[in-house]
Amino acid sequence: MIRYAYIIPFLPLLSFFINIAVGKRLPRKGDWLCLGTIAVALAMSIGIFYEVFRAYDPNFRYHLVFPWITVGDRALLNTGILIDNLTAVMLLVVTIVSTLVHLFSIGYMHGDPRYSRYFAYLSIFSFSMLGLVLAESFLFIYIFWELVGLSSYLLIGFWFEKKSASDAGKKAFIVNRVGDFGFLIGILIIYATCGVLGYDQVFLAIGEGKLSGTLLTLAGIGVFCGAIGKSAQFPLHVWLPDAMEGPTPVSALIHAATMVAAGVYLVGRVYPMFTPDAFLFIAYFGLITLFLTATIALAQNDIKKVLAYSTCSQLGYMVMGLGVGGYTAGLAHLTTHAAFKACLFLGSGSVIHAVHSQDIQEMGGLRKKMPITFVTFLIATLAISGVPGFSGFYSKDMILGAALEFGMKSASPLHMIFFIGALFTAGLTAFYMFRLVILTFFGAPKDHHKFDHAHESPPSMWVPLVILAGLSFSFWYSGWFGTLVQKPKSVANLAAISAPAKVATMEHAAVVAPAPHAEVEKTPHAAAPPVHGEGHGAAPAAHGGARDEASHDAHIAHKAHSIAMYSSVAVGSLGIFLAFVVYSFGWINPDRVMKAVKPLHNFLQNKWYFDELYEATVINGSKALSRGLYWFDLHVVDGLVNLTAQLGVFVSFLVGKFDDYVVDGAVNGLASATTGSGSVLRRLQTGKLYHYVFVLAGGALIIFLIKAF
Amino acid sequence: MSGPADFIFYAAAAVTVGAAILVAILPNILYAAVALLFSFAGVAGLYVLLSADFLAATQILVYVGGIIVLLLFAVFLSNRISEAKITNPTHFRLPAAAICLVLFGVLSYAAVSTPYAVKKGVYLPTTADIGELLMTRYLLPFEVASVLLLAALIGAAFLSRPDRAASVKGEMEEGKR
Amino acid sequence: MFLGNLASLGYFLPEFAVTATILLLVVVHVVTKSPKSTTSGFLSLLGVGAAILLAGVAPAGAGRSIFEGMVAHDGFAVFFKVLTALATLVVIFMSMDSRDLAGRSQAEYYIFLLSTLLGMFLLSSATDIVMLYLALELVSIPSYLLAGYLKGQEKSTEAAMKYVVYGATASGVMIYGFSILFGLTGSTQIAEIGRSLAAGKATLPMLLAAVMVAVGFGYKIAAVPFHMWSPDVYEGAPTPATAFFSVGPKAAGFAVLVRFYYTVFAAAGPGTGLWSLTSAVDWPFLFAALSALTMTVGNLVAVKQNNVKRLLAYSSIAHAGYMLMGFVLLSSAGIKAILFYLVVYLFMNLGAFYVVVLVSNATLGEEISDFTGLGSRAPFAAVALAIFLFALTGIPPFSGFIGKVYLFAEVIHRGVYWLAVVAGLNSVVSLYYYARIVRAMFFEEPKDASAIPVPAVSAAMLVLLAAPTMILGVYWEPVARIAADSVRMLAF
Amino acid sequence: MGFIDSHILSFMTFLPLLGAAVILCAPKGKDETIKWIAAAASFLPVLLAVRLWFIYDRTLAGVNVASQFQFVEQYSWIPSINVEYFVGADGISMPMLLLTALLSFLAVIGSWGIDKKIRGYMALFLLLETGMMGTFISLDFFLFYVFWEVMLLPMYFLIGVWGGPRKEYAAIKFFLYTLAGSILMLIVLLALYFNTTNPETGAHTFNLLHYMSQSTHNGWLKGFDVRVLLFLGLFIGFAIKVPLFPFHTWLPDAHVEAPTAISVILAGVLLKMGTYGLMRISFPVFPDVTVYFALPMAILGVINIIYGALCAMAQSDLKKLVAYSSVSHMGFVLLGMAALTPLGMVGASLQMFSHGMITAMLFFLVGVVYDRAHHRQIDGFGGLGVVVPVYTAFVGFAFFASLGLPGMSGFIAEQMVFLGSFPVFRTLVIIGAVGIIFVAAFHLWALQRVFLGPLNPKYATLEEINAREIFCLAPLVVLILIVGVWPMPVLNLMNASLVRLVDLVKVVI
Amino acid sequence: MTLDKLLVIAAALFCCGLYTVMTRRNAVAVLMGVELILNATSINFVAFSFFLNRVMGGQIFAVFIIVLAAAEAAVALAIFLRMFSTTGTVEVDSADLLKG
Repeated sequence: MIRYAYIIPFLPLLSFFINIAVGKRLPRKGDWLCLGTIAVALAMSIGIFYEVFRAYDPNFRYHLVFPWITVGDRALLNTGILIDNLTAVMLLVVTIVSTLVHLFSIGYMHGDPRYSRYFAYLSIFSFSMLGLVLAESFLFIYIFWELVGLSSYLLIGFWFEKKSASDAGKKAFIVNRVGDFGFLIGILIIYATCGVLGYDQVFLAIGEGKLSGTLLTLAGIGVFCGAIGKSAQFPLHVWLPDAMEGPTPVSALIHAATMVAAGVYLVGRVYPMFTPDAFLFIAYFGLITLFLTATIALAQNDIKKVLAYSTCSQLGYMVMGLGVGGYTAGLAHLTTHAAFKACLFLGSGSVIHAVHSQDIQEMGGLRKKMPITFVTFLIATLAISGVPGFSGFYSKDMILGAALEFGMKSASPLHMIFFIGALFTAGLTAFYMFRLVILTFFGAPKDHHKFDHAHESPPSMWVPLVILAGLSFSFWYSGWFGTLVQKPKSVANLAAISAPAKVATMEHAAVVAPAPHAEVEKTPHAAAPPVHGEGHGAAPAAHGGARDEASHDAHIAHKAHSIAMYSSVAVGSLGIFLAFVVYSFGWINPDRVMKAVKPLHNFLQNKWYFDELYEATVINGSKALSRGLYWFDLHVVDGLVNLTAQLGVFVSFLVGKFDDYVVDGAVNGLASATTGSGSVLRRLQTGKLYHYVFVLAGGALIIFLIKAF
Repeated sequence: MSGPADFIFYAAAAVTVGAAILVAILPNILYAAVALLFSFAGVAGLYVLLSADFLAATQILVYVGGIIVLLLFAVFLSNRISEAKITNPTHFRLPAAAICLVLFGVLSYAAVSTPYAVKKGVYLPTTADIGELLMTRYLLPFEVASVLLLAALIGAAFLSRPDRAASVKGEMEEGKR
Repeated sequence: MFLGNLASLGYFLPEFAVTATILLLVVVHVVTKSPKSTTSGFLSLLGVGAAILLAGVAPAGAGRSIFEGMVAHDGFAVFFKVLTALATLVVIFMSMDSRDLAGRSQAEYYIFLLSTLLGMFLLSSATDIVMLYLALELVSIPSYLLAGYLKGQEKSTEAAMKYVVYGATASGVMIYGFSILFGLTGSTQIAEIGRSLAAGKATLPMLLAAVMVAVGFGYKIAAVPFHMWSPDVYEGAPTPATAFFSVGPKAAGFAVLVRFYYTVFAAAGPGTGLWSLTSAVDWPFLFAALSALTMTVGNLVAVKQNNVKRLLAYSSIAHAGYMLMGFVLLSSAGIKAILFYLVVYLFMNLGAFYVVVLVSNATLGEEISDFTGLGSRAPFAAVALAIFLFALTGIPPFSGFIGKVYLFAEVIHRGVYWLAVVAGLNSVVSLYYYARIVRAMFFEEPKDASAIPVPAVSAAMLVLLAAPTMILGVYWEPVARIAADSVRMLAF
Repeated sequence: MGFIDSHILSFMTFLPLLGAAVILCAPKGKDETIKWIAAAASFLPVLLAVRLWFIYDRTLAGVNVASQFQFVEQYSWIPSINVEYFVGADGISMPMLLLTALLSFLAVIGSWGIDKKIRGYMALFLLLETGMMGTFISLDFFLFYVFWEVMLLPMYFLIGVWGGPRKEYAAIKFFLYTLAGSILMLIVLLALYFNTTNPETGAHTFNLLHYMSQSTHNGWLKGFDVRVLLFLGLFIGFAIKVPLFPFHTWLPDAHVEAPTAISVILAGVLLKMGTYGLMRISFPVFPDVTVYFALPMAILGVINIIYGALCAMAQSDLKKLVAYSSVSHMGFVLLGMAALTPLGMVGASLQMFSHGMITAMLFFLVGVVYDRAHHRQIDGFGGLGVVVPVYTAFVGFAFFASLGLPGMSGFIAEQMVFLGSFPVFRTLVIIGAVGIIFVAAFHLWALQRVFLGPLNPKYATLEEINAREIFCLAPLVVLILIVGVWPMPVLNLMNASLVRLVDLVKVVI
Repeated sequence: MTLDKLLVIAAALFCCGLYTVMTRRNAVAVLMGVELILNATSINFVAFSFFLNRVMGGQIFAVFIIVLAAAEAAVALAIFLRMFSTTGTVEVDSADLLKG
């Protein structure tokens, strides 16, 4: 099965071409075609995963490489696919969610004038995403990177008659391009120094020290810039909320489960090349993002906006997790998040489908009307809030643990901020998610007209919900995931880097005992990975060097994780409780809280001050523009983007003028000078004979005098 | 040779140049024409001194007898006799004068400074020689000159012949322009 | 050595043909009752045609000096005789088409034309200053008359007046220079003069003479600063005459310029004919400067012109400047370039004027605005004119380009790069004003779209002129060889 | 077939000329016939090009070795000055030949709608094609120059007669600019002629290959500063054609005023001639100077990239936007060439090829909407996507291809240029890479203003793109995709030659 | 009486002639100037031929100068008269229809 893996991406591509060409004329406008191809892809992914799972080897690697561009006699660029455990998992995630979204869309998009084109777009997206997952080299992940950008552009702007929609699409693409610019620079640095772009080749070269020191850090940050753009990390997260202009299933698929996670996947994919400095950089951006966006999410009333910001926030978790060394944690959260966030979005989709509104202020009490949606939604919410037993708890807890561990081992106490921030945000998450649930499903309906028309969705829509909800329990993931997806050893040549020594040692400690050779050979088509080889070479030394320290670290890690678990459970439940207190039981009237605490905030740090005003602004949605985090978000960051855009336009305007008047002017000036001198000379031709004779005599004389003396 | 010849030479030179200057500056064109006459005569005198008897004769005949008369005719024809003053205004004097003076300086300096291979001039009749040369060596120019004179003759005749049709046509076109 | 007069007659057939035609015309003019008939035109056609044939067949051989050394009969002379005669032939056709001349007595016109032709024959072959002066006057005096031929028109008369005074003065200055040369060498044979000058040392009078002679020749080829007569004369004269002036006398002028300087001031011997008298006088720079000045002035002023005739007049000044490039180093290659350029120039310039004649016949005007929409009114003529104009600009695949290449090659070969650059910029400028006409013809819509009839004869002539202009741009080997040969026979 | 194969280049070059002659002789009022003749005359070269594709030997390098050129024809033309009719093909010219053949044919089809003076139009167009082909096959500098100039006249008339409102200005501006450039070229040509000799005969020569072997240079041409001057003269001549900042200002006017098909040719083929000339003549003849000027050239390239993109962003006229975008794209070519690395050089060449197709598509598409709406103001439209979905799809495709979307030829070319030149000019390439953001920005911006958003009621009944137009576009779409996914076939054409070229230049370091 | 004296005289004549040509407005007077120039030239020729061992070429040249002067004068005057009859004046600077 795995030897046919390269076929997987082409299935959706096929359906894309067919649907774009003749989709309209096909029965049912070709939706079955797209659904079928993706389903086949799903089947194959399951097969692959099964093989990988049976091998059960942390270092499982399957390579399929052949030259793509040959200049002169040597191949300069290769193409191919790389399958290891992470890939297998990602394949599974992408195909599952994609299939379910296809299914869901059949109901959701029913009757849309561009129905077939919608499915075609879904297919091209699936193609790009699968390609991105399977890609074997930096260049090809970049290629599919752009392609998912394209499909996201197409799907966000699917209802392009709405100016807001087309705006959002444009914004998404351009903001991503900004990130890709960094990505490109990173790739260029790598190629210029290593001369290759395949992951393993690059890691090998880096191991040989071809690329090291600050340049390596820069390359890592450059690559991470791509992730910033794609995974909507601060400061480029502004496009994601706008992207909600697209159809809701699209939001579920692209802007919650898969594409936005691609950034995280990228970081995980190239994990070994990051230097500690780069990691710190990554971690900080993750932290800022998860906190910032969570605070914003607190006060949104648009159901999809809330979910969008929560997505940003969760992505922040993953990025931070990876940044602080929680490789498994981050990727696990990616996986679990894909399931429950997709479930949430689809649930919101079915709600919107029912009440034809996205404003939670107009909902309420829907649990009676649409029980299945409610239950599934609730499960997913519990998952995201990190309630034990649900998938979210499993992964988020790991991240918190990693953060705490990092903080404890790190030299500077400042690094505890990762744990604290994350923990606090976990509470916020629980709070705003349950606020959402309560306002939507509990209490009394606020808009009876809408309420009366609400109804449960058709099976094609709730079946996916059920499946995804089912996947939101932790038992699916616990155990094997931690074993199969393990942190690869860093190949960065750390000699040149002045990083806290502890970080480095921590990374060494994290290396698991390399699997025996036999197993590696057993794995079908497995090329012994250089990373692994490195492990052979360096790991014993590392262990010999720091065995006792390793055990010490293990102890700390254990302690950290247990602390993290309890605290996160506590905070999570606190958040949930508060949500009920405020929005359900009505013990505390939110408005009264507002009034009560407003003076207090004047004595507190700006942040809280902004949070509250932000609440106010969302309630009557206009005053938001000038103050608070939202102010920060909307004006400073987005403003920066717009500003740069405007700057670009302005500069280009100037340049245009420059071109018209100066450059071109010079030419025309030359011309006019020519004609001008012409008219001057022409005036010499007076028509007066004696002038002519005079010129004759004078000319002769002058020539003579010049020559004679 | 001495005294008298030199005297004659200087006299002729003075007449030639003086008259030429008068031609250049005299305000009245008739007077200028007369001055030109004297200048030509002076040149003829110089020819005599240079033992160019035939030339001297031709000079008198053609210039004095022909060209001057032509000029005078032209003067009269090209001025309305009715208005008595037949003036000869000038303009553009200073630059012209400047150029001419410089030119004169250059020419005479070149003349004086150059070591020409001067021989002692001898006085012999030239008519026979010229006649012979014109019939032998310079036959072709002689013949060509005849063609040239023919063309000039026809031209002069053509131009002086009134051409009413054409002139009418011309005016018509002037009108159009 | 020199052939005697009688022995020479055999080598003088073209001249005889022309002279005979002139006399015949006189007779015809006297006897015929209708002076306006076109008989004289046809007669002169025959005469000139005969002259061309005779000039062509008369074997130049190694070149000999005939009529007691008055004129030379060599490839160079034959080349120019054929060239000028061809020009005259075309001009005769043009004149028979022209509306300017229609309704006037024809005979005199052709008499003047042919006398000029005779003068050009002699001018291009004269080897004795007496002969040279006569020939020059024989070219000039009938030209004055041609210029003033439109008796009724102020412009024509004024042109004639300016021409005669300017010409007389110029030739006067020139012969003054001759007199000095005569004084220095005591001979009227230019070969003699050259030899004894090479011996002598007197630079100052020699320089003086050279400059004064240059005035005379410069006036003939209308080189700055002796060009000022030409625009006025060109505009005033009847268009065919203008066309004639811009090619025939100019060519003859170049002929005599080259022959005279090459014989008198250049080292003897073919091929190596670089200036021998560079001792005190930097001839190359002098003529390079003249050439640059000439082409620049011509082009820049032409840019401003709205009258096509006047525009072409200035452009012909510019072309004289281009041709002077070949003269700068007085090398045989350069002279070859000049000869070649004269050939292509003959066709393209006469062609341009021919179309101007046709157009002004129809539109009674020669302003650029009169050419508006010619592309649709008379496509054939318009295309022909476009070809001629672009050839004049020097754009492949037209002959003008090849001519320019040879000229450029000469100066670049000798390392006078600045001149090449100046010339290059000049041709860009020239494109600008030539294109103005093209633009008027093709890009703009005419006020009245009535078609302009082009007589069959005229069309044929246009073809005959355009064909060489295009063919020589693609395959010019024969002409190049002829030019080369003509140069080689020059030194005798 | 053998005869045709051995003279295939001449056939490709002169068949159109033949067609032009036939057209001129065609009877009056037979416009349809004329169009068909033109189509045939331009389609035969396409067939020959296909033939060429199959019989071209990819292993021979050419560049400076006469024996390694293919389909060589060498006849003496003007013996007295050793001008030869010397043509041949190698990896540098092959892609351009194929491109020219294809685009010319499509352009003829694209100008089917011309109704004014069709006879002159088609004749001039075919003459133009002859000029272009000839330029790409010439190996004799004189021949090259003649063909180079031959293109000017048809172009001048095609713009001036069939152009837009400011056609006169645009036409003469184009003409003057280019002529100025070529005069410089002429001077350099003659200087080279007089300072090089044919090793066999010892006579001066116009043979480009002789110029490339230093041994044939005599006299001062060995002096470096002189070579610098000659190189600069030549470079300006070519730079005007490319066009490089600051010689580019003729381009927007010319493109905007020219009729659609002519803009296609202008941007698709003529612009390439500048860079082709650099590759064919400047680089191999003056290797040392090339290395000396590598950095300035790269800087110019980057300026073009950024400058063109910014200018494009400022435009309100769709066609002008496209025109400036090609300024930006040609910058990549120069950057890649200046790097003097195999990858960069090949990337540059591929960029020439791919930009030829992409920009042709863009101009075709602009022409399509212009034919219907009779204006090109970007803000004058809006929401067309609803009315003309197919057309919108094509435009979207072209725009994304132009902004370098993976899977299309433009992306590969740009990436190869970046990868090839980054090791040499790091900072420059980073600056240049900023261009990809601007490029994306102005393309999407324009796309949105014209096709997305609420429909402008004025165009509610806009006519959908018709079959003929699709026929023009489809081949390009296919090619762009193929090259974008699997570029090796095209790269194999160039590889050997360009690697040889790089070695040739590098050897002097 | 020496050669250089004669040459100087000729030069003076020449310059007078040139001056006349440049300053006179009456075309006829201008023609007089031309005649002066021609005379200056022929003086040169004759003088040279006298002093250079009696080379007759100079005198021949002078003869032709005279002849041509006559011819020229005839033509020129005819043109002037024609001009007078068309424009009513022979003033050279009133004739500036052609310029620029």
